Amino acid sequence: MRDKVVTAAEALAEVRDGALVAFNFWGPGTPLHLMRALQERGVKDLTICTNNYTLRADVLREQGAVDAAILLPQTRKIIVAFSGVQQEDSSASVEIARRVQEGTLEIENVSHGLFIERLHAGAMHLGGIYSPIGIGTSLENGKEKRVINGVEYLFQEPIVPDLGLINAAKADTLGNLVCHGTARAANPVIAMASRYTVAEVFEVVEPGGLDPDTIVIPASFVDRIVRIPDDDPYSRERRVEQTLRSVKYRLEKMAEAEAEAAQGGGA
Amino acid sequence: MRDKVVTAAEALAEVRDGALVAFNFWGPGTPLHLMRALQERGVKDLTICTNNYTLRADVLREQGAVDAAILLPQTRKIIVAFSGVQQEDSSASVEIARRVQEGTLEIENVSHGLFIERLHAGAMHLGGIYSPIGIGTSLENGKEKRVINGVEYLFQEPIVPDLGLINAAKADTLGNLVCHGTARAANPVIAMASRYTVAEVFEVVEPGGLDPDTIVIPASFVDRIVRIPDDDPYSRERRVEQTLRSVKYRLEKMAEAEAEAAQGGGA
Amino acid sequence: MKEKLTEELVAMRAAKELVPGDYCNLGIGIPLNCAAYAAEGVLLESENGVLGYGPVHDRESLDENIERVDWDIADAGMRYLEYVPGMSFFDMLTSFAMIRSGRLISILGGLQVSEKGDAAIHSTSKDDIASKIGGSMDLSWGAKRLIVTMTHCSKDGSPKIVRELTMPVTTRGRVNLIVTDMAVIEVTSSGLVLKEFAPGWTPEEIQEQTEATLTIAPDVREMEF
Amino acid sequence: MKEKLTEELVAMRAAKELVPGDYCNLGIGIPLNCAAYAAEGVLLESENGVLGYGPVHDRESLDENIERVDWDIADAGMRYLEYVPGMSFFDMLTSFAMIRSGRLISILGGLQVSEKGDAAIHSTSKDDIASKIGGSMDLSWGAKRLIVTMTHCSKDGSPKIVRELTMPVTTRGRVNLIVTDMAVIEVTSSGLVLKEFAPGWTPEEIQEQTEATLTIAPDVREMEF
Repeated sequence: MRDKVVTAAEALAEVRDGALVAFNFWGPGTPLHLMRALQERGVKDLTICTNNYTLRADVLREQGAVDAAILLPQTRKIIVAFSGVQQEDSSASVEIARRVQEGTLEIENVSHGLFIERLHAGAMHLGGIYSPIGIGTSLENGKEKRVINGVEYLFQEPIVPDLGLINAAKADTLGNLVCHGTARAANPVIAMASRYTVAEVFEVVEPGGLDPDTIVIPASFVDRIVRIPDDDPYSRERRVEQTLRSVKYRLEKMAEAEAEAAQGGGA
Repeated sequence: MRDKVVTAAEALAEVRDGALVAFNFWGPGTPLHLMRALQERGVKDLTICTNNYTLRADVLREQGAVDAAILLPQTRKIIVAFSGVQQEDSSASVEIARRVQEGTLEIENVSHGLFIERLHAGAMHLGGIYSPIGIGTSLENGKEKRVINGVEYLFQEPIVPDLGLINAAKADTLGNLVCHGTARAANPVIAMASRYTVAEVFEVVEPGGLDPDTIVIPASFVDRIVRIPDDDPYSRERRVEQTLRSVKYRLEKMAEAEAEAAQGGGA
Repeated sequence: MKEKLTEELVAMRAAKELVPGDYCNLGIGIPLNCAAYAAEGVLLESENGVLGYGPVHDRESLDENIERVDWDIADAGMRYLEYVPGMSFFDMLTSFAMIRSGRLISILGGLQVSEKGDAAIHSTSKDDIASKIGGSMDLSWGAKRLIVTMTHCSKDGSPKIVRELTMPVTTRGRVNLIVTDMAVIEVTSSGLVLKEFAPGWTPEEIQEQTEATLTIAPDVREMEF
Repeated sequence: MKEKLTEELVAMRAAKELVPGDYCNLGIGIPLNCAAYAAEGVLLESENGVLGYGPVHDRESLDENIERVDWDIADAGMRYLEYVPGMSFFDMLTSFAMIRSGRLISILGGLQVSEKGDAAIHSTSKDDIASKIGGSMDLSWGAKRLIVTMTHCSKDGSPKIVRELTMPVTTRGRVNLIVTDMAVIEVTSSGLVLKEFAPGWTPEEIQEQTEATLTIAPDVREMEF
């Protein structure tokens, strides 16, 4: 049987320019090792589809990310629900603003719910869905509107990524995956929707090493498994270290901000 | 905090005539205790939405079902992907055929995939979906057809059941559920799609008694929990006994059939 | 100038809307503070995929517990969560089915709310390049009840409760209750009704700082926490 | 009259299409028998929600093991499954995402197959009151490769490989390969190609029992198992 367990470079060897790449970007469960490998792979004109794209230069620097604007120079379009690109101290925000203005970067705003349901519609190979989200908002722009049983909906296209990069806690060698805590997020749906799915994991076990009742992503959705090397900047241990560093950094920032005593609400 | 753990009669006290009721009917994971309670509740003009409705009088009799045509007399419409109603020795098949012919029972055929994706569309509160399934078949009848990017799709309406009856292995008192084996099937999606979901379980534990990584159905989708009493015909132990009896019965039937040596293919 | 309520007090008042057995999602900003004041038996949800979360590590508890925190358990705003019995984890699809289901109360931070119950939550300007919608549109559309918490006025003193939104719309006609640092206001089909005023303020003074017209509830009273 | 192949042999031949690393769903009827002959490393799926299942309890093994069977582990046809390492369980939504994904090979039983690759799988008559679609339409639409196994002719001797279906359509233009008790036939854009014949039969004899026209492959040969 074909061995699914490979290195990140091997797993991404056939990714092409212009690919539609989806990943989960929400703290735990972010496939940082694979994102870095894709950056190193050097493909360009990517469309990135992600729940979040919080390119906070400050935090990322603290987390040891190779580049605060990871994948950005290789990207021509971003489909995203939340991106913190306007952090004042983020070099990425300046870069994004510049490229949007010069017309070399397109941003498609979605909601978190639209993001995940369009990917799921892709997984089911639907032609489209009518979603109630975004009626009366800027998300109506360019969308077909339809009233069904007295309620307004917007037509939404499914998303079928060429490449899905996911993170999970553990894999067996067949490709069955288990997740831990809130590291699940968009990973299961991205795995199901993508034409080609690569999973980075912290541990690989033999078949039978996972309780079949607890498997979150079955093997058939997973094309390649990359065990994150122990000396990798994104190994489990180093990720915890980086999180600690970044949390300590943020605690300091919060203390500073509290000192400034900003008053009032916000989104 | 409101106590979710009640008897089946209490859980179903407010079900009304004409309700749209969904349940999983696929061997393990079939909410037999709740189905019987609904029958006893005596509501009528139900629409039943189920993956399967295999009213095999022979098997059900062996399994100790109170009525081979469970819920059928109370039903005016069945949305179903597979129903074995043409078993020769099934009184239910005769009854279904008679009522369809006299126009008091409507059957809406779906595929298993359409069944589950229409329920899921209901869970997401969509207005409709375009599904590729059924193109060129009798399922086209009465459906809007649309070509999207060169592929034909049929418009499918979401299903939002008034009542979802589900089965799970274990609950905590908050309503978090875990499942075992193939008893999962349609239960999670029915729980998510229904306006009111009642879960029958074999065991109830305190909060903290379930590993949060292994919970299949989170508490907010579950309105009531019914612990199947140990002396119930559908208790875990009696279900296993009944399954054993029914399997032995089927083994005999298979042996007889093999003796008749029917040749050839089939669906 | 008279004192308005602190964020803590606004959060305390909003949290009083929750009763045991409720499910609730808390948006970033003031709503996050409600977690500390919600009654026992309220199950809190975060849209990245956790229900029934308990204490959120704040600055002090992180400092104290930093070696035993599970860094894989965080809320949508990447605040780390303590493990509590009865918690469950799930994926985003399940989370948004839950959010759309009408089973959760949403308490969200607001930038503007109109007298029709429209709300601007995610962005101050249509020229915003950043994507900031996040879960706000789903949470406000699907909520059993939508509560918006915010300061009554923006920093420059201009009213945030308005006749028509001037900021990008997050949701139309969905707001049920507004809790500010001056008042509790119900959104009804016949407009905004002032139900409670902050200690030290009169209904008239609150109207002065509100662009939309307020009807004074017959039983209007001082806010309690 | 010459002997046609047994169901076992048809299943053995169909199972040869599977190679390690393949994922495959087996329909009821002849396909179920393929489980016993599939190469190691083929992961079998059943649409109720299991991947990587192994031995199916048959009559003998049930008789022998009836006390230690896990009655919560069954396939779509309610055949009980032995626990094997690497198995996974999931819900129907995940299962049908998998089935639609083009990642599974489907081996389904057929009632009729047309020269265009249409297939009748679920019902013999449009007057059928019973719902019998089950997973057949999803499985045939979404398959990476659709293999139909069946007897070459029905019990009354009429051909089941036809120019146009007379039975209700399950799927249009999706069949890739037909394995019968007489032949292996590939469905191509230019029609049906006879690739293999059962031992003892000639291509001409197979054509006689086939309504649709067969092109004889240049490398046509006897079936092996």
